Amino acid sequence: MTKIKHLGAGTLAFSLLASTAALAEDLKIGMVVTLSGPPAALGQQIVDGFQLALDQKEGQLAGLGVELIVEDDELKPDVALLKANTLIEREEVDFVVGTVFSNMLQAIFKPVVESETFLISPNAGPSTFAGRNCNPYFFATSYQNNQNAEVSGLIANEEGFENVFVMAPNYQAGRDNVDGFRQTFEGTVSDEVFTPLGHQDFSAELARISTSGSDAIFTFMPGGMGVRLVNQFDEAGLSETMRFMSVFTTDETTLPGQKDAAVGFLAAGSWAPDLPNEANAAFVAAFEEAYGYIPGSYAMQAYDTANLIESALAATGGDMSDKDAVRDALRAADFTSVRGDFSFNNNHYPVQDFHKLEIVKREDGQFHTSFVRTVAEDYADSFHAECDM
Amino acid sequence: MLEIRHLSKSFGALRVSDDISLALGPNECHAIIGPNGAGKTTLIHQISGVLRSDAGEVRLGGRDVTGLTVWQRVQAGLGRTFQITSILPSFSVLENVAIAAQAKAGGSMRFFAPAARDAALNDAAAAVLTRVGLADRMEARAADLSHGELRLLELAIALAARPKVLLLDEPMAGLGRTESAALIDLLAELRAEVPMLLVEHDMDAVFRLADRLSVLVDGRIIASGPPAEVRDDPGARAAYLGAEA
Amino acid sequence: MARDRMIGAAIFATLLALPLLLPLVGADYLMGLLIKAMLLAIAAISLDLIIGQGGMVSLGHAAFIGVGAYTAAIALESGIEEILILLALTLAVTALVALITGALALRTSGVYFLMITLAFGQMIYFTFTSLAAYGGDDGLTLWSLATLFGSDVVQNGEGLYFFVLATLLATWAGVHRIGLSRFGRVLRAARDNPQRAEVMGYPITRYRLVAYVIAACIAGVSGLLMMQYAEFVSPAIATWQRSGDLIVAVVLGGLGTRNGALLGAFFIVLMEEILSSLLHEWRLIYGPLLVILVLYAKGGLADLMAPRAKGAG
Amino acid sequence: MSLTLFLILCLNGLQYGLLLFLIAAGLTLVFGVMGFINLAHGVQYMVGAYLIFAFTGLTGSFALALPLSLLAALAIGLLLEYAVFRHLYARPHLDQVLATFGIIIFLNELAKVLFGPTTLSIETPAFLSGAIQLTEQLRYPVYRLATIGVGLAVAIGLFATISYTRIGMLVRAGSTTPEMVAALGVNVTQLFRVVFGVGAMLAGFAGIIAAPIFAIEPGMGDNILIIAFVVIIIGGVGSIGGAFVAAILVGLIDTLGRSVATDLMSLFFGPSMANQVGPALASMLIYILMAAILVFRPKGLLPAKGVVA
Repeated sequence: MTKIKHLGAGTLAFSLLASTAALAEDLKIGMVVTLSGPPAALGQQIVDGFQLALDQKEGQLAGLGVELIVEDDELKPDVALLKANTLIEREEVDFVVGTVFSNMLQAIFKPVVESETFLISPNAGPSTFAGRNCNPYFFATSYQNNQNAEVSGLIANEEGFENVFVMAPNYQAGRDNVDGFRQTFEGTVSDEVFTPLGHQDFSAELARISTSGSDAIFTFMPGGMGVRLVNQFDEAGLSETMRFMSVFTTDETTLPGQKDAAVGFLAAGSWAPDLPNEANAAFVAAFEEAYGYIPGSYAMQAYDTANLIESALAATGGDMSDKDAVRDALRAADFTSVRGDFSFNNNHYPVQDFHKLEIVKREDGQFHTSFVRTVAEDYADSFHAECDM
Repeated sequence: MLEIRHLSKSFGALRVSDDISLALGPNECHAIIGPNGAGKTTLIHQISGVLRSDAGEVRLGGRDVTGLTVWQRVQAGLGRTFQITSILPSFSVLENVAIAAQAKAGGSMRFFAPAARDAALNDAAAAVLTRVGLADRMEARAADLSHGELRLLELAIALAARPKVLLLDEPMAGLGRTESAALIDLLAELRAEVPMLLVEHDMDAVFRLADRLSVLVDGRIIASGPPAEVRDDPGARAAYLGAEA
Repeated sequence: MARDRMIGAAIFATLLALPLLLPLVGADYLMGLLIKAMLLAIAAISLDLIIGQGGMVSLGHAAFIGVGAYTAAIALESGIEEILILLALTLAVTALVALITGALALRTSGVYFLMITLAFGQMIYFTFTSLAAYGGDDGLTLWSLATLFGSDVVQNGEGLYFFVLATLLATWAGVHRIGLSRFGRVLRAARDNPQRAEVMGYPITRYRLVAYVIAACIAGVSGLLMMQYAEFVSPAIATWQRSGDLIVAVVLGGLGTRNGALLGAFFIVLMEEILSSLLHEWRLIYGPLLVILVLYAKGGLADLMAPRAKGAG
Repeated sequence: MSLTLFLILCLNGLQYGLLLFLIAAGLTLVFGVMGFINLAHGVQYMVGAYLIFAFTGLTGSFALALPLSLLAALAIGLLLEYAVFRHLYARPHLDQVLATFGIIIFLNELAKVLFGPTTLSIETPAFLSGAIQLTEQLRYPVYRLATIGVGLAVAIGLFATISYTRIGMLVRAGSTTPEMVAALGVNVTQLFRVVFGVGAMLAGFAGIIAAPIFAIEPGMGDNILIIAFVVIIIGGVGSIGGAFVAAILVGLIDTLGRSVATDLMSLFFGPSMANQVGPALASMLIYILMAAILVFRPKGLLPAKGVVA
């Protein structure tokens, strides 16, 4: 059976003196995601996507009963670290799945990998751990942060944009995205603005954008920030004079708040709900059935993560004790990704296809990102050569 | 010992000290009398440095102390008492005096030796307390003392720093007849050791203790001289003594 | 007083004995919990020196924890690993920062002192968020930790535990001694009656400043140890809410009492752990609990356990 | 910096300043009149935002939800005063800090439990949802202009009340010499309660008008509370006029500072670095101002006359 348990609910701290072995499930998975503040919807999608996979397998992965412990990092590095430590030391989990944001991942990375617990990121893919600092206990099932932006640069070239205004929040993933875009974009970056993470009021930035004389804006504003930006962008009347392209800014977590304001905006990614393949159609249908909203890439990546863990445990026969064997099995990525082709590179980041996406309104009035065409095939990140795994 | 030249102080348009000058010789007791609001306490505050003067000069033993802060004047030898008792209520009586003695002895930036067991300080404090007649109340908490005892403690704290000049701001305030008499005896004894500037309403005390007497009215000294002389001064009588009589 | 001392002795005896018992029941995490409580206690005791003994209510004390942690972290990143050198650096930097901010802050008193220390605390906090090279808002993971004479005993587990315990004991005893010393009683005299203390001949601002700097240095040391324990620093260590937590510990335990800050800090850490394991929304209980303690337990926890010896350190 | 940008920044700064004033007004009176440090005042701002969210959801109309929210904010303020705060007036500041800190912890968590940890938002009311063409490319939302207007109106109303009514006179007298007010036979407890209730309602009102612009989330009052304290210290404790001047000053300095500091820093560093240092410096500006005021003009810019705090 599966139960989602919040931080130690029901167990008194000191009762831990007495071993909890009797209560232990076969497999303990700890999850650290952001469930508070503007980007809370992202974390919720990850929880839902992972849970869907578990539910479909009746709470078992490779025959092992799963106890999933979900922790909210509140988008604060110190809280993330505290929660991760609790998972490792108090709960003694077998896997840590997390995080949504790269800066949270950086905070929890050391204690998790040093305790030789496998850390699988269902979303954050900072450059930090893709190159020299790659780690045998770390896997990312999502992407490397720069990649989506690199692909965006390619799309900008195709669209013929000459001057692009670039804006991102000031943290690791924001910087990665800006670097990625600059790497492939051949035109001029007219201005580069970094906002605080969690920024709400974009009126000053919009004034700056309006006078920059750019053809388009490229941005990365996940969660609530994206909702605010797109609505204020539209309200300020800028949609009429320039194009809007982004990553993780107009997606299934933010579109319910952006609605028509975002239709026609461009995006780049490794997946869309209407990506044509059989496994994906089944996943999206099941997800909508279970949770009543269209899944975004976060849910998809979490769903894949659960399937990845199952494939690895199936290969080792449920044995967690031989870490090398578990690692080899994870590396094999012997599962059916709803993205289609999926494999791990030497740095444990994915090699996958990237596509041009566009925001559309579905017949039932809901909004989602829609697959236009594939821009880069079997696309690997640019840091893996520095990793000597 | 103490010399005050042309001391002035105004609060807005109100001139509370107006060009006050007076001098205090060795072993002399100089009393200042005047009606309420005449500026007596203000003058004490100015001399002790609690209030900054607008103009004028304070000299102690020939040294100009006008620019010094309160604590520097105390260190220079200017002791004072307060009209409204000001002590350390949560400390013991002995400690109140020992802390004052410690300021004189120095070494207050010592962080480790327990001060309560410092024999030198305690002995000095005990001697002063014996002198003022509080020997049997040394272990009491200061907050638990009676009013009369508090006035004595106030004096003991001032004495513990072994001042060169003592400024006494109505030491008899609120005391009963017998308590006053005892305190007057004590001050008469002390006068031989330390010159004092005495602000007092109690005329018995003033005429018993004072070598010189100044009458302060509306921030100005209107008469000054030996007590008998001032008593007969018509201006002073009219302004002050007459009103009392 | 004797009972006071016994309670202190009992706490330290327990802390000394626990690591010997813990491996038997296998709870590493409990040891971590105790380290956290001890680190908070060190900072709280230092704050008690200025609030309890000095009467200066600072709402920016956590900033000094931050200064200590960041000084040590930056030194570590530049290759200085010996903990005793780090300690010296931490003390020097926190003392300097405290000397400058304290000299300005002590021109005010009462509520204004509270606000100006808050202002300086926030300035220091925002300085940390701007240290882009050391992680900015995101904080910094420390891949190498401090060593003691080249050995890694103080990096985790029992070694770190005993190192922190020794620091706590030294802090507790040291602050207590300061309270009883010549310096300490001048400080308390200035708290009780600043004008009187000045007319006794004491430059009280100077004494307060010295106390402020000492307290900051101790907080800085706790910051260094927090960094060593968490293997991570972020500006969150210096938020005003953290300063608030410290005040809670000090007041809850009992102001200016020998064991107050110690009890308060342990109470907070353990209460948080117990409540949070009982109920995810534990703050719903914790908040009202604080209010009730303020309204009904005026002398703090130390008062509940031993009658308060007024005015004594 | 272009003129458009400057204009927008000034408007934003003014708007932020007026929000701050609404919060600081109650805080400075409560602090000035009762000598009571109420850390939980910022929570009223959060309460206002959640109330408008809840009532808009229930009634489907912002116009209807507004009076309901104001009344509820007042009721909650009075309830807190009755249940907790009145027991604290005679207590040392430290006890007040501690108890009100406890209230913050409780209400923040309660908001999280009742409404979830997610950030919530409400739509701008339909009748204020348009935008004004500011330049050829840029429009500025009407709602923001409306909040400036409303904020100014409340400020003027408050000022008139304090200056020309009997209760205003009592409040002014109370903030300088509370003993005298008591001696006049005024029911001081009652006066405190009125001041407290109005203060809580004003902070709630700030939360209400901020709700459509900023995010509604647990803990949203914590930082604005600290800024409100900065405002009342700069303005002078107990002084409504001081709070107004200081609030506008802080609003403008903070908003302009964030933009200018970043531009200034980018002369020296790259954009990413400038964006680390710039906002940090900008966030510090108001604290630097407060510290300077405390050191050089401890009573604030426009002190309430005769305040001895």
